[in-house]
Amino acid sequence: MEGLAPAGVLLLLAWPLAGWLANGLLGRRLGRIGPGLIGSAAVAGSFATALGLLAAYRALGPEAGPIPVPLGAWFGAGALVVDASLLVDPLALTMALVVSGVGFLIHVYAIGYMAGDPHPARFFAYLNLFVFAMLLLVTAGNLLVLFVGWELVGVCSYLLIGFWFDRPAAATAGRKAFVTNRVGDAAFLLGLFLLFTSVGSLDILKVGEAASALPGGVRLAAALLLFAGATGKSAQIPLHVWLPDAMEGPTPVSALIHAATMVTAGVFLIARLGGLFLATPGAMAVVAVLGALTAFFAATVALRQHDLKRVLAYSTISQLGYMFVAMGAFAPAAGMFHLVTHAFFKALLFLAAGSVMHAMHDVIDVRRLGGLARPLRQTALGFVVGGLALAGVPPFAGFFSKDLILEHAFALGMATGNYLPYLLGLLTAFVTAVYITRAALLTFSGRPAEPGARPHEAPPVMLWPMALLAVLSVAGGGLGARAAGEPLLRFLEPALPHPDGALAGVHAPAGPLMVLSVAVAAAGVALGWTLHRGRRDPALGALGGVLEQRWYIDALYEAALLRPARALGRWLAGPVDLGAIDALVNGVGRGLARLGADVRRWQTGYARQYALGVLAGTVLILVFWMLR
Amino acid sequence: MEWAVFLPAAALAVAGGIGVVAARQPVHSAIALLIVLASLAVTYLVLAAQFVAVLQVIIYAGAIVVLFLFVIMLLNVRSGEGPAVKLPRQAVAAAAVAAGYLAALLVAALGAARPFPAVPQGFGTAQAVGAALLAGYLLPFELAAVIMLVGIVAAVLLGRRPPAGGEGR
Amino acid sequence: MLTQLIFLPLVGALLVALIPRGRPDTVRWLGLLVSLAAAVLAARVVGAFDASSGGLQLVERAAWIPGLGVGYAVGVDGISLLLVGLVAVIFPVALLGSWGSITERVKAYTIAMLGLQTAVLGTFLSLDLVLFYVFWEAVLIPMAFLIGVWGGPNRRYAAIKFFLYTMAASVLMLVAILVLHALAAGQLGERTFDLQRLAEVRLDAGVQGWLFAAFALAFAVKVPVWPLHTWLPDAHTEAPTAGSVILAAVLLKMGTYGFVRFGPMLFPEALVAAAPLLAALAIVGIVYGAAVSWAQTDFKRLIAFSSVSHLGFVMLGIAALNEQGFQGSLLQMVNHGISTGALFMIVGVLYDRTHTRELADYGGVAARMPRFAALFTIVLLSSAALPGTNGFVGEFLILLGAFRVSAWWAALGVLGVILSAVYLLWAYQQVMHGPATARHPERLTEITPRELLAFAPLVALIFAIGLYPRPLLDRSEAAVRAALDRLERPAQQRIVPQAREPR
Amino acid sequence: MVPATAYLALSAVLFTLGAAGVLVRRNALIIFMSVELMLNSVNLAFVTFARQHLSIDGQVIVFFVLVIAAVEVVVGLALIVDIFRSRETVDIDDVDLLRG
Repeated sequence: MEGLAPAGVLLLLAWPLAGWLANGLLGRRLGRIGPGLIGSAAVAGSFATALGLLAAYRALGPEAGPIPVPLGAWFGAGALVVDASLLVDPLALTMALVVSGVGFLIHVYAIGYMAGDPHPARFFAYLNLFVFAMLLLVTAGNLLVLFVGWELVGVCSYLLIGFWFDRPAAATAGRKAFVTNRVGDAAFLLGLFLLFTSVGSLDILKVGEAASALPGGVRLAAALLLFAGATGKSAQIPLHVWLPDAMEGPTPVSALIHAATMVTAGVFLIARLGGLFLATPGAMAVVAVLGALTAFFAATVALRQHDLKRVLAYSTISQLGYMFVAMGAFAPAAGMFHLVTHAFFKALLFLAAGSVMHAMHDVIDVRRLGGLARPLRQTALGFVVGGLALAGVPPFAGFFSKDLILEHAFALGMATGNYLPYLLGLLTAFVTAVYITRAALLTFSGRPAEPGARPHEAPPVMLWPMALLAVLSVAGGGLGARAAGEPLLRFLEPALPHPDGALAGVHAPAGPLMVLSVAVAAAGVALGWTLHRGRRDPALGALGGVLEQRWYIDALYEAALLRPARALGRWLAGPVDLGAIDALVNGVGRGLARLGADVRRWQTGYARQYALGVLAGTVLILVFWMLR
Repeated sequence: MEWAVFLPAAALAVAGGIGVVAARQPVHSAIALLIVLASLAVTYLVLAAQFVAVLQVIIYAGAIVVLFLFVIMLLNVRSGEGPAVKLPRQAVAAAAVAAGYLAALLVAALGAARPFPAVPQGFGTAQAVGAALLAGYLLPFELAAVIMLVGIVAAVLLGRRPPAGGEGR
Repeated sequence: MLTQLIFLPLVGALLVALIPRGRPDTVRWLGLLVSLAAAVLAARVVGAFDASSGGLQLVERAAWIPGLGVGYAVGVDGISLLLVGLVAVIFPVALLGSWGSITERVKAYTIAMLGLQTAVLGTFLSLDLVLFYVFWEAVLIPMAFLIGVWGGPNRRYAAIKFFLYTMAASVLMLVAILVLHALAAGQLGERTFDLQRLAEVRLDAGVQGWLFAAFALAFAVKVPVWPLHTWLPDAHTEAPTAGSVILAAVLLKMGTYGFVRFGPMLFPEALVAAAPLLAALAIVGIVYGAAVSWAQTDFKRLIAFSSVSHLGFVMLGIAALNEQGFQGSLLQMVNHGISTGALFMIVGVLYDRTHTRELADYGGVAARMPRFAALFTIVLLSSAALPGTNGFVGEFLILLGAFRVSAWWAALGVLGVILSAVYLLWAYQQVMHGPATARHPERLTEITPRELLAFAPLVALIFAIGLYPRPLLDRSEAAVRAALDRLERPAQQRIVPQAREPR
Repeated sequence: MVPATAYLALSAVLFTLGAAGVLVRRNALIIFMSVELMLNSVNLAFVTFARQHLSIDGQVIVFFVLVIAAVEVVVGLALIVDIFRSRETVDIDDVDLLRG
């Protein structure tokens, strides 16, 4: 493995890069179907390589530890030396498998979904570039390399959200995503500066080792700055606003980038820098509480959205909140577990939603759908499986991972007295069950809202990926279920630092908590069924209005940030720049011109007068000389 | 003895100078200028500058004044001066400045009140001036020739009648 | 070798002048060949350069006006080497980029461009202050002509404003040079304008402050540092494409180069004392430029203000006075030259087709010009300092350098990172995205191979520097360290002011 | 023996007369003659100093002044003729195109 790692990791990255280049450069010459095949094959290559890496790594035994892959110095200045290095460890391998595996399925699905689009080469080029960037992000051995991947996935997200750029909404949504992410990235950068100046290196392993020795204030500041970066990428409060709008992109993009992989980068970051975060309880409390608030907030909003993809987008935000709760509860392994299962079932949900759009000619408003269970039997089945996993109904995958998080959140409460994350998490579980039941009922049950449409089931190339994801959404729980021996958790364990101090010995009562979660999920499904049976959709009064308006947060940002900033820009450009600064400059010029105009009058044009002046001057000079 | 030559010559020169400035007709001015030039030639003789005196007569009196006369005849202008409307106070101001100037120059001249030394043999002859001119001042001498050439070219160019209908120079 | 490099374009300009009238293509080809030959010479200079030394290399000296102590002295070090390389790349690109857009007075245009190249190279390579000043001012003449003759509708206003503003600011520098000369004559006992000799002169803090202020004013206007920037939008907006490219890519760097070259060498203590002020102005420039950029409706004005913002970063790095800051600034000078030069060429491509610079006159261009759209995206991301493109490394180093001085500097500077994404993407969306609302859709033909060829070196550099910036950083490292050594030394050897005699 | 002062005084008077002529007269021809007067007064001063210092250089200079005067008259008169052709006047106050 030691020898295999560099070649393997590079191969892992090379596949999608090659796919990107092939699609990007050859472009139109590849025809309609070629780009999809190339793109899918490239990701399949990555997945196979990742599997090979996994096998090789496991062959090393449990003592393998992280394997750095140095690629030489990237750049430096003075004391700063940035090494381009990658890192192979269980965390990276897990992420790589999820990214390439789920990515592959979604690529295949996209062949069918994008069959009618005139620019398949561009689409798959972007998608492959994204996979490359995401793999770079997860295998980075240096924080700056990670940041490269971090930014690059953001760009791909921007490009793909705005893929149909002739729609203003899509173009604007892409821009919003990029800019919002940039806000987080700015904080991320500051965090990197702080880490570098205090640790002296940006190597992930070195930072992890040195973190606990740092002064508390520095640790807290660095952790919070990096977490701010994570809130941008993972769409947590207060930087969550871009993700729902990102649904303007093609649905495979929503599934891959905005559900399964990219948005989990923030969670991954905290797990990656566990050495720093777990040594900083103050930051962890912020992470846990903000995650729980986001989870609850987004779930409530999802109750009253009418765009099916937006429901799923808010659901994603909410589930990401869970993952942050896990991180904040000093249980990164649980968070990673949920990350994996979520990747399965949320991708499935999105693909099912995409299948609905495909069948209904891009209609996605649930009020205009309905009765689709019959014509879209497989799709409906997939959606229900995904929904049950999301709702946390046993034995679907989501149940195990969510329950584990709640268990750890409860343990956090026992250790620190902070039960807020647990309570909000439990409440969210309930709300989640309600909204996903609503979405499923409104879409698939009852009679069609617009009977004229003739929906038809998706082609096999779209159905097979959904089928595989559905299987994973059921079986994925086995990765972390106690009954199955928690293989994923055990695999990850060596890569993640263990919580020390108060939390170490605390064990939550797993049995009763599990019963409670199941009961809550069941109650949620039941309530959802009651409320929305027969495609009814009660507006929930004033509260419903607030939820429909997303708690007015977007409007607040618009009014409190965007408009003032834009007005400030206009004010600076107009009254200040042209009106004051430039006017001052031109004023100086005009003053001199006026002076010139005054002096000009002396220039009468009469040669005799000039001669008189010359002579008078001569007299003056003569007199001056003689008197000296 | 010198005074006897200098005083009439100086008187004539000043009178001629006044004539140049005050005459109404350009022709009269030109005649007055001729008088000045001639009387100055006389003073040059007294100042041991025989060659310069000769040049003065030949070039100034012989060439330059004649040129003036030609132009006067060519243009056939009378005084060309109507009442001074454009610069009404010019004359007064000019008088004041000129008076100040003269005063300053005279004061300066008084400072040079020393008798002349004796003139050595051959000073101021054509030979002496020529030797100095062609030895120490050879380059300026040649440059003077170039300047004259330039002057001739300029005069020819300026004197040419504009081609009919063309945009001119 | 340096002398050949400097004067080769001028000789080329003379050759161009000999070409008979009515053969614009011959003129264009000769101009391009001359600039390519200069690039080859520059490459030889880079090859002969010894990166391990921080001193001035390949120095050539000759007497010029010995009576006044004015000499001809040129030399290169890591600081100027990068800029010479940039000049060598940008001029052929600009000439190629303006191949079809300049159709009138092609000969005069080519002569102006080549003359400009000589002046710019001379500015970066001079080691004698008088020589430097001559080149510095000589730059103005061809540039003013480029704006004033081949510019837009308001070109005369812009050209005159550019000329007067920058020249007025430089005059004080001349005064300071003369004062420095006089002081040096007293201390060294010889009349000299030689930079390396003058660097040995010890100035007390007060005099140093005044002289530095005079130099800094000239440099600050050129950069331009806020609030001395208002000539820039007008000049950029009215200049022809190649003029804007050169202006942004090279001319603005003369100011920042001046700070890096002369600050540590001649006025170390004054530079240290002024650093907080420079940083403050730089930060204001970063945020202000970005905010104003966002409010523009004219594409070229928008890019011009983005230059103000980007150059703010460069100034911030210089004001940090540490290795990361200086290295980042040097790299960012090159990066800004490439990225903003390319941005102006992007506008040029559009302008050549539709003859409008208003953002509102475009829309949905990406659908008609997909290859151009890809190009624009790359340039845009480079300008927004995306990792993997050239802009990132420079900005990262600058902000890190600033962070080491004060977390606040970096925190405020980082705002520029956010805002640059805001205005650039906004402009991109206005022009390229949305439904096809462009005013002259039929004129929006796909980018030609020749235009593509002009962009090729820039795009290659965007990725090359972004992925592997070490060749550049390694070459400037020793020079930067030498400059910083000069800043640290005088603090220990500070001259004690002469004690006043009690009266 | 006439002292140098006398010659210089004569020179000064002639120069002042010439200068006054330039300032007061408007006929370009007369102004030109006044200029000649001034040149001559300068020549007189040169010759006087040559005599005083027994330096032949003073006389050589006079030669050059003569040359320049001749050229100046030739060009100047050509200009006057030209102006007269286009404007029918030799009054220099009428020629004021350079007024600012």
